[in-house]
Amino acid sequence: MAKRETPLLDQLESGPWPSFVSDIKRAAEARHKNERNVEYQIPVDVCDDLLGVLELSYQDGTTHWKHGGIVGVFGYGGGVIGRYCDQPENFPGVAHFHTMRVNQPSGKYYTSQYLNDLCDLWDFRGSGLTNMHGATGDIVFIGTTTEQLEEIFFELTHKFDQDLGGSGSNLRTPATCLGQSRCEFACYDTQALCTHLTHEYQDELHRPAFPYKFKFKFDGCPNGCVASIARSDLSFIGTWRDEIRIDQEAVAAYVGGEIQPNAGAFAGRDWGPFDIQKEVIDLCPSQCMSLEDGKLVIDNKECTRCMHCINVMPRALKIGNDRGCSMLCGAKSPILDGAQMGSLLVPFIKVEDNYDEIQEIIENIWDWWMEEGKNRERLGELIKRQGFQKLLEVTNIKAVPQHIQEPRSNPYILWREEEVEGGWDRDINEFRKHHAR
Amino acid sequence: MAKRETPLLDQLESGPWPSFVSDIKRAAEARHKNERNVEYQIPVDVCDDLLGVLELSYQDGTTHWKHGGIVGVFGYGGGVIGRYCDQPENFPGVAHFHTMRVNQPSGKYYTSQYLNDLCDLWDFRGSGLTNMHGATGDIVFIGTTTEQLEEIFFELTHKFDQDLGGSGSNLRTPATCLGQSRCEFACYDTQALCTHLTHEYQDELHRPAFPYKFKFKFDGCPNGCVASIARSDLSFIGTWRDEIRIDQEAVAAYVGGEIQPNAGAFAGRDWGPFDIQKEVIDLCPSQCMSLEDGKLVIDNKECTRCMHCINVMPRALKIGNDRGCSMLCGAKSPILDGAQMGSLLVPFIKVEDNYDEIQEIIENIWDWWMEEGKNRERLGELIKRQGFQKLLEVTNIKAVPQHIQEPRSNPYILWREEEVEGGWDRDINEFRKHHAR
Amino acid sequence: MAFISSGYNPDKPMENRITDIGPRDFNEFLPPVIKKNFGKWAYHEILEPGVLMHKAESGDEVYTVRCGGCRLMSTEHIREITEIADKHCDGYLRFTTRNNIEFMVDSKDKIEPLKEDLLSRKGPGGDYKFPIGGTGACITNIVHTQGWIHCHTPATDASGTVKATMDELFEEFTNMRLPAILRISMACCLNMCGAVHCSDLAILGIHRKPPMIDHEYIDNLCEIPLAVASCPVAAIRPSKAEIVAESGEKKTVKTVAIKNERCMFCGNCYTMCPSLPLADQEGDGIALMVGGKISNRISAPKFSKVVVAFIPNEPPRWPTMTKTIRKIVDAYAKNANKYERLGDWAERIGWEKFFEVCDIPFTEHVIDDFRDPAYYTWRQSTNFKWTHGVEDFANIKK
Amino acid sequence: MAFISSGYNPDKPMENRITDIGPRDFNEFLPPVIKKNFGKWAYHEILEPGVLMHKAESGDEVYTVRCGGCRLMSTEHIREITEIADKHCDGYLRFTTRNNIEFMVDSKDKIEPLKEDLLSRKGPGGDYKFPIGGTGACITNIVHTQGWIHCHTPATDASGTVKATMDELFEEFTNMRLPAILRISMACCLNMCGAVHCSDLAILGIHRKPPMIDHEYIDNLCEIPLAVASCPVAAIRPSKAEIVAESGEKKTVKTVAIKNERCMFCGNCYTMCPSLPLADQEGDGIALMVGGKISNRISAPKFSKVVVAFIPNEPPRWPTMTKTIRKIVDAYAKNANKYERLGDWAERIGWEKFFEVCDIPFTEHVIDDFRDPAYYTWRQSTNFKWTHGVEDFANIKK
Ligand code: SRM
Ligand code: SRM
Ligand code: SRM
Ligand code: SRM
Ligand code: SF4
Ligand code: SF4
Ligand code: SF4
Ligand code: SF4
Ligand code: SF4
Ligand code: SF4
Ligand code: SF4
Ligand code: SF4
Repeated sequence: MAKRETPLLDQLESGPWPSFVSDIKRAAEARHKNERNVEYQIPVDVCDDLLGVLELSYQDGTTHWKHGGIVGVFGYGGGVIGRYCDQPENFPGVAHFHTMRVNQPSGKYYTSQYLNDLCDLWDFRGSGLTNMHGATGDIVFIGTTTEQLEEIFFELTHKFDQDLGGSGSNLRTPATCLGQSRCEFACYDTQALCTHLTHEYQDELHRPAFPYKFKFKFDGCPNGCVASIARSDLSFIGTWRDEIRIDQEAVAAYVGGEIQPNAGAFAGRDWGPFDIQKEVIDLCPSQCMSLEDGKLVIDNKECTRCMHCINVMPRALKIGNDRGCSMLCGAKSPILDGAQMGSLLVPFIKVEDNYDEIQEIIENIWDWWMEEGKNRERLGELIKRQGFQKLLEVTNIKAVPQHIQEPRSNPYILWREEEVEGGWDRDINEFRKHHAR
Repeated sequence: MAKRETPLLDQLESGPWPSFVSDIKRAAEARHKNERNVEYQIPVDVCDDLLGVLELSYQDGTTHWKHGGIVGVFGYGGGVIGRYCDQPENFPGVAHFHTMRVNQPSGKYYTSQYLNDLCDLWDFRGSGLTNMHGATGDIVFIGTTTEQLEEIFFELTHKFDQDLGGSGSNLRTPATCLGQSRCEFACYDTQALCTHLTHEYQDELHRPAFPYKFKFKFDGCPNGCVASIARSDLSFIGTWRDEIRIDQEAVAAYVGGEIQPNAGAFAGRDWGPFDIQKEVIDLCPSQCMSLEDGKLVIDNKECTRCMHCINVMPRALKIGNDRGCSMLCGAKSPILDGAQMGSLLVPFIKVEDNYDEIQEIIENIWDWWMEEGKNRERLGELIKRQGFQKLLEVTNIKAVPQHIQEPRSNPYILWREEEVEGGWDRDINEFRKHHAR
Repeated sequence: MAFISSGYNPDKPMENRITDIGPRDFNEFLPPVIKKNFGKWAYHEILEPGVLMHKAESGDEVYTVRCGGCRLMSTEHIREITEIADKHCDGYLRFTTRNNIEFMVDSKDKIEPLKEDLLSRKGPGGDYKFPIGGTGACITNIVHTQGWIHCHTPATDASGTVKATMDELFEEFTNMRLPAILRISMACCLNMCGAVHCSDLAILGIHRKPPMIDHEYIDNLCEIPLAVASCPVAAIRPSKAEIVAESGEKKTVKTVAIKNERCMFCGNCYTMCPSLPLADQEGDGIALMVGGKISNRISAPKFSKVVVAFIPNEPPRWPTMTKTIRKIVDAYAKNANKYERLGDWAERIGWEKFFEVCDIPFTEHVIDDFRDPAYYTWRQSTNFKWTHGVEDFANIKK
Repeated sequence: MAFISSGYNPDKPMENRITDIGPRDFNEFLPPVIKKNFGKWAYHEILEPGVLMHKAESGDEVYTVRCGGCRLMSTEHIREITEIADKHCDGYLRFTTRNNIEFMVDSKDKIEPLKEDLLSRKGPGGDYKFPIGGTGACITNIVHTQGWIHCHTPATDASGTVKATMDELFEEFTNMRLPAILRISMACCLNMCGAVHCSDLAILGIHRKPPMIDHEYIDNLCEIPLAVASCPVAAIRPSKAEIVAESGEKKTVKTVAIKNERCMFCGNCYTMCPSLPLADQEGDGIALMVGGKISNRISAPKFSKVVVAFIPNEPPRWPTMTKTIRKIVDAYAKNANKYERLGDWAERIGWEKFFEVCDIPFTEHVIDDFRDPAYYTWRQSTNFKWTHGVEDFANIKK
């Protein structure tokens, strides 16, 4: 029997989509039953009280969580979000209800064993509720008490060989699409780069020394399956610089209807027979494709590598062989000055085993941001405030037209003195000899 | 013989394009010859000295004109731009060199008689140099002395039945495309509306009461031959709300090659035979045209009246019958905050003999701008500063989706208290009863 | 409940301490077929909604069955997942970037038993614990945030709005019949942890009442200069107030004053200072944004746009919200071209038509008035379409 | 030269005064065939470059011959125009919105004699006084401004740069062989009286040195607070300076100080205050902007963009400038589609290709860094084309 009535929440148990309410109820029940004989380190009715406080929010339309306060583990400035209930007397089980961010493995593959072990730990020392995963990418353990934080950290590091993720003004847990592990479009090993940089920058991840948060995300190709261009201060998106590989026989098979377009992604509706002209050639944004004598021709120097044709005909068209990634920077949510997507900084860079060049760019950016960024100023905002030119300066990159979508339409150019013949120092009296007042 | 050597300017006498240098030299000579026996009221060598000062600028790469100072005619706050040379001793003929703006007739048609008379006046009392026309649209008399200003004004009003145009912080001389006088695309009588409003607002034109300049321009159709959308604080652009009229026989004649596309505007190059699909249907920005059984069909409710198809086939396609204009506001040059084009305020308004509705909009805008506009703040800047919503409020116009190109991508909505249930006044202590600190 | 130590000694925190070891190496967790063919995939096929086949250059195949995940999940649920993985997938599984669960098998015949097992698992209210779908031209899982489950700034709930929406759109999860993928995201406040700023359809919690000021406590709980500096529109200034304290005592305190008519309800001050709460039952609710995208396919990534400025919170099922979403999805499904994302469709037909076709009332609130870039969203052209009534000036006069 | 009064009495300015009568009624000036068919035109044809035929519904025809005007014209030149109008056009004529002259006749046989007459009139240096052209897919006259002829703020000359450019492009004036109209405008300072902000190609005078400060005079000649307020980037602040006056006397004066590194050379301070001159032989020169348009045809109006940030002033013929313009015009003429305006072409091929195809070096100065909207001009996409060298990271390292 449920500890509390939750008539509003109960209405979320019906309907086909998995019900989080049913799941939490089940967890509450399991905790009470305690078939695994766990010596719960936080209140056994934590789930009941969570449902209770949520039901209250459903009634009064407001949250009942207070500001976090500073909790965490010794020596780390992140990985824990403190949380307290604003009605601790009514809901003692969630009076403390901190979350811990556990750094997920790149690509989010798991073994049952590992997950089961994590569950054991979390049942024992926390609410048993999680997010798989948080929006940044972490495994999120939702709800434990202050005293358990160090204990959990100790167990994670000692028994699980596993660290926390980021929060606060530091590097946030990097995340990646599944990349080469299972995708033919991946132009570089996203998981390897993600893992490498995560390890390389453990200090930045755990000890806040930045003006604000900083995120890395890694997409294997321009399809953007981890949304790096929208969600990361520094976004690595795979691309290539040679030619799309064409298998003309497979093209013919698509045209002949032997292979379903777009790997069958549109099979749920009758869109008529596949029309390569209409569906591929006409939709190519750079209009660089044509059919010549039944053969598909791509003018690769006009191609913008948008992926459309490859997505439609993955068996006939393949990404080029000379691969690497583009780097974009500054994406962020709208607070404070409006949202930003990442802006292209590096059109192409090789992603070899040695990531030195990439790290140099990262560190140059950080040096600048740490020097000039105001408190709570994201990289994107700093770029806006000091200008894209400044970003180029600190990263030692030349201006190239790929940096822009279009040139400036205002003529307000900030010339530097050294660029102007004769400099800026002039003598007004000399001038007045030729130009009376 | 020229009064001065102008070796640099002389190099602008060659080349096929009309040479302003040759013209000024000729004028200088004519003044000296004085075949018409004019009793010149300003120095006879004004043109020589102008060439001299210009040659000096060509040598030293800087202007030799000083700030204007306040000159003008009694009771008017505009129409004259004061100008003095910064080397009056060397160039006494242009020591004073003020311009007068003479309000051109709508559409810039003239009789020889009228122009000749103006020439007589200007030879007599000024430099004989003009701009036909200034960028705003005026006849510009370039170069006279302060004493001549009232004399010229007196003669203009008494003998020419002709007034000055605008300058300073007032309504500027309105201008129009030639409209119905010679163009089949004109959706309303631009010249009549221009003339009417110019007369109606003589006071605003001559007596600065505005925060800054204000311009009207009138385009008969979206082709925009007087560039109103870029150059006027309030722009009137003809349009229609019914259907494009189609003459299918003429369509067939275009398709058959009997009539040249676009009235022959592309005749200087071999573009191949006219291809209605490629040149019209495929280029229609709203993709609302098709050929059905050889007949051209337009889905008029999707048409954006961009004029392309009509421009290409003026004998086959004609503007609709139910005509009027759109009104856009806020266009301006980049000083101070970047350039603006006019933003659509009124999608459609009839332009009948009675212009009351249009004037109401104009006056509502002026009232607001005069109340709220800062010194030297153009209407466009005020709209930016106070928001498009404010413009709608003062003009009593409802928000319609035509006002925008796209909805806002930020969620920073300025709700007003009266829109929010329960208002904004809340009791923190009441709140704290349910939400502990 | 007795405290059981992990071994951590609070008096000697550095003793035995392990730090900065980072995440586990992903290679440990890759299923054998994935590991073997890493970086050597040839192509893929979607066999049916929710079922993918990836073919390796070696000829190997891996079959993936994708299931809706509700992200906020208990260890009970995770254990059920691992149980399934153990049973069908040699103990391997993964989660997607949109919180779905992927079960992978290495031969075709393993698919049917797996699917059957998955679909047989239902909750007490009849929900599928593991609905299969989310591939191809569909609506996949909703990326979302904490809401009333855990956060202090939400203007609505996350899990509840998501459940209500996915119930409404369930058929689109299990089918692939849309013109293109349609990605929905949810964020419970303007911080947008759900990164709703670039989704085809976004559910966003918004506040509409300026912060209350807890005069008596603000000077103790917050740094007043930080609170003042936090406001992007400079609506907050330092001030003093005469108050009657809880104790009954009258006193003058250092506090702030807020120019309410300037406030744009962003909540940034509250993030910085707990003495400035915004939340309110009537004030809070939902804005819908549409037309964003992430992929570079055909068109560049773009931002979502606000098309419905406010829908009241109607827990537990937010019917007005789900009905409005349904209208948009249906209009899109019916009218867009194949491969055309929602935002590309709206741009092609023109946003003025979008409002008409989706039958959404246009309000002045969706006109941008935030900073300089607002200007670029107004219409600087005479190129627009007529929509009902607009061609008559009398109709658009207030 | 004796002063001859118009009748105006300076002692009694209101005597006999006529004001506010506005312009003359345009109806007085319409040629009869125009007046008769006003508002009843059926269609038009361009018979050859510079020659238009407008057909009225009545069947009447009016033939227009368009001639290049150099706008800055003397009464001598105007009298020559009226003489021509008297001879061929019953004393009627008009000017276009781009300062060309139009001679209209009401029957076809009057065209040839008119044309012959026009083309026979040449200046001493061999220039055509009345070149015929400016219609259809051509480069018509350049809208421009005062320059060194009359204004106090120019950074270059107007008439000279225009003459040099039109000489270079003369063939494009007398032909109709471009992909679409190509409109060139010229403005001699950032005030942009030539409204170059939306032209296919724009010549813009720019300063590159911050204002000098005339400390000794500024407090007398200007209102210091106005000067301070005039600066859009707040580079100017009130200050004091110790100076040695022209008289030799040392004194402390009220003046302003300018943060040079903030200055963007807009010249607005100088417009407000003559004691802050910017002009400089080496500092001043020309920027080229391209890709703007006005008409709503196919695409919406758009702004011109800076593609060449600086070309030095090279009077009298500005060869670097004209050569660069020629490169752009040629590349456009060769590559664009029929009906495609320059800006639409650049957008279609991508601005990165524009720089390559036109062989214009890309510099950081054309990257926008002015206020918030700058962001929207950067590239938020991976969709771009390779141009020479860019695919190699080593090449783009400074
Ligand atoms: C847990 C998580 C939401 C979730 O349910 O998944 C989350 C939760 C919070 N975010 Fe977030 N953010 C989370 C991913 C994001 C993302 C998405 C992403 O990283 O891809 C964004 C948008 C991308 C970005 O970084 O801009 C995001 C943008 C914000 C912002 C706005 C930042 C900005 O510059 O505009 C804030 C405000 C702040 O930092 O004060 C914020 C703040 C917060 C805080 C800490 C609330 C606060 O104001 O202090 C939230 C704590 C909630 C709680 O009680 O647990 N969160 N936050 C996500 C982290 C889980 C994880 O580690 O995996
Ligand atoms: C004469 C003319 C240029 C020409 O050669 O044709 C002209 C000349 C001047 N303009 Fe202009 N403007 C002229 C049309 C324009 C236009 C074009 C138009 O009206 O279509 C514009 C751009 C459209 C606009 O209004 O924004 C224009 C935008 C400016 C500006 C910038 C205004 C802004 O809001 O950005 C200024 C600066 C100012 O007002 O202080 C300005 C200022 C000036 C001043 C008065 C210089 C000054 O700073 O005081 C110039 C006097 C020059 C002189 O010595 O004669 N002029 N000015 C044009 C008027 C002739 C006429 O009446 O027909
Ligand atoms: C599993 C996952 C990556 C991961 O690391 O977890 C993934 C996997 C694939 N994506 Fe994705 N995408 C995944 C999130 C995304 C996202 C991110 C997001 O939505 O937050 C995007 C960007 C969405 C956007 O633009 O707003 C994304 C945009 C694409 C596209 C571009 C689609 C388009 O029309 O714009 C493709 C190409 C396609 O579908 O043909 C693609 C293609 C693919 C392919 C076909 C790649 C491959 O060869 O295997 C994979 C199966 C597609 C399918 O499900 O139909 N993937 N894909 C993610 C599954 C999410 C889910 O559970 O539903
Ligand atoms: C005479 C004039 C109006 C006037 O009141 O003086 C005029 C007259 C005509 N214009 Fe224009 N336009 C005139 C300035 C303009 C301008 C304004 C400007 O350039 O400052 C524009 C906007 C330019 C822009 O978009 O930047 C303009 C954009 C058009 C267009 C749209 C062309 C396009 O491809 O975008 C058309 C339609 C066409 O050419 O087919 C058009 C069409 C016409 C037609 C065919 C209208 C007609 O049926 O008579 C006229 C003859 C066109 C020709 O010359 O080929 N007119 N036309 C102006 C001649 C200027 C000149 O001396 O060269
Ligand atoms: S981003 Fe590209 S490489 Fe990565 S999973 Fe998506 S399609 Fe594959
Ligand atoms: S990747 Fe995109 S741009 Fe390149 S050829 Fe294919 S469809 Fe065209
Ligand atoms: S704007 Fe339209 S109506 Fe006016 S002249 Fe040009 S084409 Fe004709
Ligand atoms: S006017 Fe423009 S939008 Fe309308 S049918 Fe013609 S080409 Fe299409
Ligand atoms: S979106 Fe806002 S309310 Fe929701 S989790 Fe993020 S910070 Fe909290
Ligand atoms: S909610 Fe935002 S806008 Fe309102 S006072 Fe707080 S910080 Fe300022
Ligand atoms: S553009 Fe500048 S310099 Fe040229 S006339 Fe106008 S104000 Fe004077
Ligand atoms: S030129 Fe412009 S930016 Fe420079 S000081 Fe003067 S007003 Fe300021």
